[in-house]
Amino acid sequence: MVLEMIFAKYNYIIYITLMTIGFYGMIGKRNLIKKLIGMSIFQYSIFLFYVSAADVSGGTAPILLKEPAVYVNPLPHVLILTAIVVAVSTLAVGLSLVIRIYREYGTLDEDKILELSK
Amino acid sequence: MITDHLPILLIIIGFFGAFFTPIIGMIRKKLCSPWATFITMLQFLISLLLLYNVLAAGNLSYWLGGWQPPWGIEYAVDILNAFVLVIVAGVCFLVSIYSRKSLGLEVPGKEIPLYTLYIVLSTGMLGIVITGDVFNLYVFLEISSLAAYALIALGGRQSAMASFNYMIMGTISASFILLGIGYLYVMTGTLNMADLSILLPGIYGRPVLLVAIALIVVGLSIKTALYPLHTWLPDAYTHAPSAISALLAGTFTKVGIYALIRVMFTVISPSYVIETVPVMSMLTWLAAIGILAGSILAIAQYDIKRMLAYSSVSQIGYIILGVGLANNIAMTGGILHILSHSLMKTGLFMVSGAIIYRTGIKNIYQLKGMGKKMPYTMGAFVVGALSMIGIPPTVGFASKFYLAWGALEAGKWVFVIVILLSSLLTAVYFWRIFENVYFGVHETEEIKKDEAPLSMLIPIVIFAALVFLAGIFASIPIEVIKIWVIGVLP
Amino acid sequence: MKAAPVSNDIILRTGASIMVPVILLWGFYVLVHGAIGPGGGFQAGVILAAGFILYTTAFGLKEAKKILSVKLLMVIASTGLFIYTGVGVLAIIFGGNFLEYGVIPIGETPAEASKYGIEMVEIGIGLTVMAIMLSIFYDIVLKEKGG
Amino acid sequence: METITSFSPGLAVLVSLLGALMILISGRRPNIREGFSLLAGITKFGIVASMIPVVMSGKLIELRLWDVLPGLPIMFRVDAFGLLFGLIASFLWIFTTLYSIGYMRTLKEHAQTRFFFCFAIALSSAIGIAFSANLFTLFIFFEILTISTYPLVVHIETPEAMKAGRKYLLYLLTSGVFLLFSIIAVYHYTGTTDFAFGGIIAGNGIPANMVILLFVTFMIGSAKAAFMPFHSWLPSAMIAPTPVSALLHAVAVVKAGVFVATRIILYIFGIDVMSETGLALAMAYVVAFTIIVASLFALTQDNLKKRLAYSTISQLSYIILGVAMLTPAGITGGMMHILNHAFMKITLFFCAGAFIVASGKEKISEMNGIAKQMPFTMIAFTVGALGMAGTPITAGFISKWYLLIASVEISQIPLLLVLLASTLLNVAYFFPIIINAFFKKPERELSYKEAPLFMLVPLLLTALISIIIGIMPDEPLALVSIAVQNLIGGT
Repeated sequence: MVLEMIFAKYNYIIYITLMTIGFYGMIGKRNLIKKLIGMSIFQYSIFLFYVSAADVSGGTAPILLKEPAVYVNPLPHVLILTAIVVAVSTLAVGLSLVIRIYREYGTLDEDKILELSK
Repeated sequence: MITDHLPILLIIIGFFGAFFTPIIGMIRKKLCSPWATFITMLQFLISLLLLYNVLAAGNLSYWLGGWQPPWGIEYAVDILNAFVLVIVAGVCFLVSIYSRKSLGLEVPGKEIPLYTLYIVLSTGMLGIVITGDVFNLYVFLEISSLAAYALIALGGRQSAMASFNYMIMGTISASFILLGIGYLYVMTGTLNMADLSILLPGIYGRPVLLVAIALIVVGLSIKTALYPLHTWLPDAYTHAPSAISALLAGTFTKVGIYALIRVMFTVISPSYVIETVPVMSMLTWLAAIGILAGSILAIAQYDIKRMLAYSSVSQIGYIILGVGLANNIAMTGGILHILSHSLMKTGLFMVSGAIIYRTGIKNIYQLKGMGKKMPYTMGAFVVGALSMIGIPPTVGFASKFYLAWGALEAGKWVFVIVILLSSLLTAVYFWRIFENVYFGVHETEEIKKDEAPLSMLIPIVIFAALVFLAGIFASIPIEVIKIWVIGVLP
Repeated sequence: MKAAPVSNDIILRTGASIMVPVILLWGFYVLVHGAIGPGGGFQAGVILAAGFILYTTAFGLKEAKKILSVKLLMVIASTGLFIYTGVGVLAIIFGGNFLEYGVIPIGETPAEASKYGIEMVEIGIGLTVMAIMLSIFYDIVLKEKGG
Repeated sequence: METITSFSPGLAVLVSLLGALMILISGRRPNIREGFSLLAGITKFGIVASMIPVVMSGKLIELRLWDVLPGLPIMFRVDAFGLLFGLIASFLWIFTTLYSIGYMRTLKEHAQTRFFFCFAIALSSAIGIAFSANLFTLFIFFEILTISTYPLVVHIETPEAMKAGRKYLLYLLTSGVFLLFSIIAVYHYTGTTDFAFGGIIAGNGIPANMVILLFVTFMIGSAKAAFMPFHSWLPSAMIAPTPVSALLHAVAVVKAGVFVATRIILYIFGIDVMSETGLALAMAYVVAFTIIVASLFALTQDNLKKRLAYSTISQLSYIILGVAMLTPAGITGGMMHILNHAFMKITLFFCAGAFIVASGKEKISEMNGIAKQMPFTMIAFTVGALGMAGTPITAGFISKWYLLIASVEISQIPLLLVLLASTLLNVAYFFPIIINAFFKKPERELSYKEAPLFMLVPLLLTALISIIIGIMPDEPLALVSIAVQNLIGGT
């Protein structure tokens, strides 16, 4: 029963697992780059959720065909495209911040940075 | 004819202006700042026109690409939007005048990225406010946040770290909001706010909706720096360039609060978030704790910008308290406090920037004699601070009056006490500055008058004057807000 | 500042010189198929940028900047956005709403006008995305080199 | 009741605001600056006085300005009681201005522009309080008064003064918060904040314990009246320059507090509610306690200004006591005492200031034999002190007489005893000063003369007036009796 549910909703399980990993990376890791990696995992887990939610079983890519067919919902994909762009930009900003921080303090360890900035 | 397109023009002009800035900058770097002023001025004028149109002719709706909502993206303007638009655009406009000298000193030689981002930030915030589509709201939220991270990072040595922490928090918040929106979409199949508000009552029983609400509320609480999710704010405001602190303090958190109001009271019906699920009463308690904690933490600070930042935490609590009490009086007070806090906090941050510009002093105990050195600037500071304390006839008094009355109306005595007690705490941390600025210097030698440059002074004085005028004629904004509030919470 | 190190790896260089044109061509393909198929400005922009990034990694920043300088990127980004808003505003001028391509008299039918309109917009987006991606890349590379 | 609309009350407030502005502008030229100060004072008194005939004929003057908050306008309404207070404050401002000019110049005080500026603002708000038609307007001016007097209190800017200033603010801002709360609550329950002759609390279905709570918060809110236990800011505030103590802490600020307390008791709660709930009597006993204890405190003070401050605390409570007795005689006595105490106490403070300026002495123990050097000042002081004790032919007698009658009328013998005891205490703490000054020989030869004319003339005049009121109290009594009639007949 439980197993069945896990298999039926495996996409949720995956995205939540990824989300937790990402969240841990953002909060738990002290290295700024690892934080950024965590951030990306966190964001992409949500994108996975969107995309998997759009799936229609047996559906095909939403390209107009001659004969009628079942399409998956294209809207979430479009939305996530935008979200990916946002995520990439965030990552870019994050990375350039990390570079600046590294040049300022010579380290990427958060604790050390906090100590140095006192 | 062109007036029909005002909602989209507001945004187009912004993005056009932003991406034209580098080209302007290639001609002459000095032109960037007047360009930003020009663009934000246009946006401000459009916002005023929008408010006028909404008041005269009722709500506006603009369909992007001519697609009828819920299929297309809709820009919907009602009184609440228009009111917040005017505040945001107005603050952006005035700060841009101020920023020329201030940023010229604090961030020299970086005009091009600076003003590009400035316009992006202002446009992003206006976009959040004007859009009638939840996903669009997310996109604009991220656009403006990205610009904000970058702008904050332009500040001093520690700004990069402050910006990084803000980015981590901001991303968590945005992701939560995205997830919440995703749940709403999965449940209803629409992203249009008006459409959602029709479809959501059909699924009020389902627990998934609770998850969605929880995610969105938490996400927006981080964005608005609601205590205890405020941790990013003090660092960010302290280390950002002064003009940027002024801009962010005046607008950015307010936009988050606007989004909260919009989602809670327009998309989801008020009765659901008030009665069925006690989201609002939870928010009020957090807000009340935030009001006190923010004030007390502000008392503990000696860096003037950090003190103002903590005071923001407290003041944001006021707004959310007003919203959370969710009767029409408190709500009016809360929305009015968006206006008053924008006016006074922007003014105060601008003053702190002017002091830094002239003297480089950040420590409030070193401000001795500043009242003689910069009389007009400090006069504006006094007006702003008195308004923060809630002394009549400033605008801070008007909103506090409504908030306290609203709390009384709701029968929540605790909050009445919190609101009133906090004004005393506010008095404590501002009075320290008054004492230092105005008193205890007459024995030392004559202090030379050294006012801030006019381009900084004029916006500062305008803000002080607005604090005062909006306080004396507070019934005008209140009447405007009330029309909207009574429509939502009869 | 010392010059950006140039990879001398012959495999990378040869591979790149074969791959880059293909990648760019594919990018353009994706760009112009946005209206009727899966494709469009974002993807195309990223693909195009990836092509240039590959070029930069193989031949060095200096060479890359000869082709696409930072200033030029700024102009491209601005132009791309200008095309986007321009088409949108054009729709307003012809009496529609923003981005309501159907009203622009460029095709026989509104649907065809729509198609061309979308293509224009996609090209604008593509250019902007490419320029921005590339300038982010440049920026990060520059910062790493301490420039 | 007939009301007429006129700009006079608004003008009266505006005049000193304009005056303040002119003072600020002409700050570099002392003569012009003080000219403006004086001009504003005289104009203001003229405007206020011009309203006397109208009010005496039983009409009210009303001026509704704009709505600050929807339904809460800035509104002035001049009735007999308000006019009385307005007259006192604006009349004495002229004297105080003259006196301050002498005081500040002789002592070569710093920041005189700030001093005159804040003074004008404070006066403006005092008049605003006097003429307010509703609690909301009153509160606005009340807070402005608090803020604008702060720079006056800390004028000398020593650490001690700053500390006193903090205490001053702590008390007055806190009380402001309480007042604000009460106003909001009243507005919430009754939908209005207008003063009405019968009170506005009655008949709104407010729960009884809520009425009591409101009364308590209101009274804390009028802590400017300095009744115990909210009095301790007043002696601390004596660190201010003497003209400030004289006008503000004997007339404007504390009287504003008393005025507000009276307004609240009579015009918000109303006589009926006050007597039904027994709040009036409770209040009467609180202030009776204040009268006695403050007098005892006064006995122990060696600093003349502090002794006068405690005397003020005690005397102010007379006013509230009279009002709280709720009989026509009591109210008449209370209101009359606002007038009488103003003249007597300002005389005493003027004298204290004259001592400081002429001899530099603040302590009572150092004033032996001072009368020989400063005979006029000392005579004026004696007049004031006699008035305080309620000696006949001085102003103090009139009010005390009414108060005694009232206490007999409501057959509260303890209150009667308190009044009598207080008279004795007054004698006890004032007469040693006078006796020592006249008859005791100073330890050393004294070498100073009378204070400058700018100071001497005002203090003699106020002393004279307080005697004139004592002999011919008809005019002010007529004004007060209109106020009382309105109250009693209005219910």
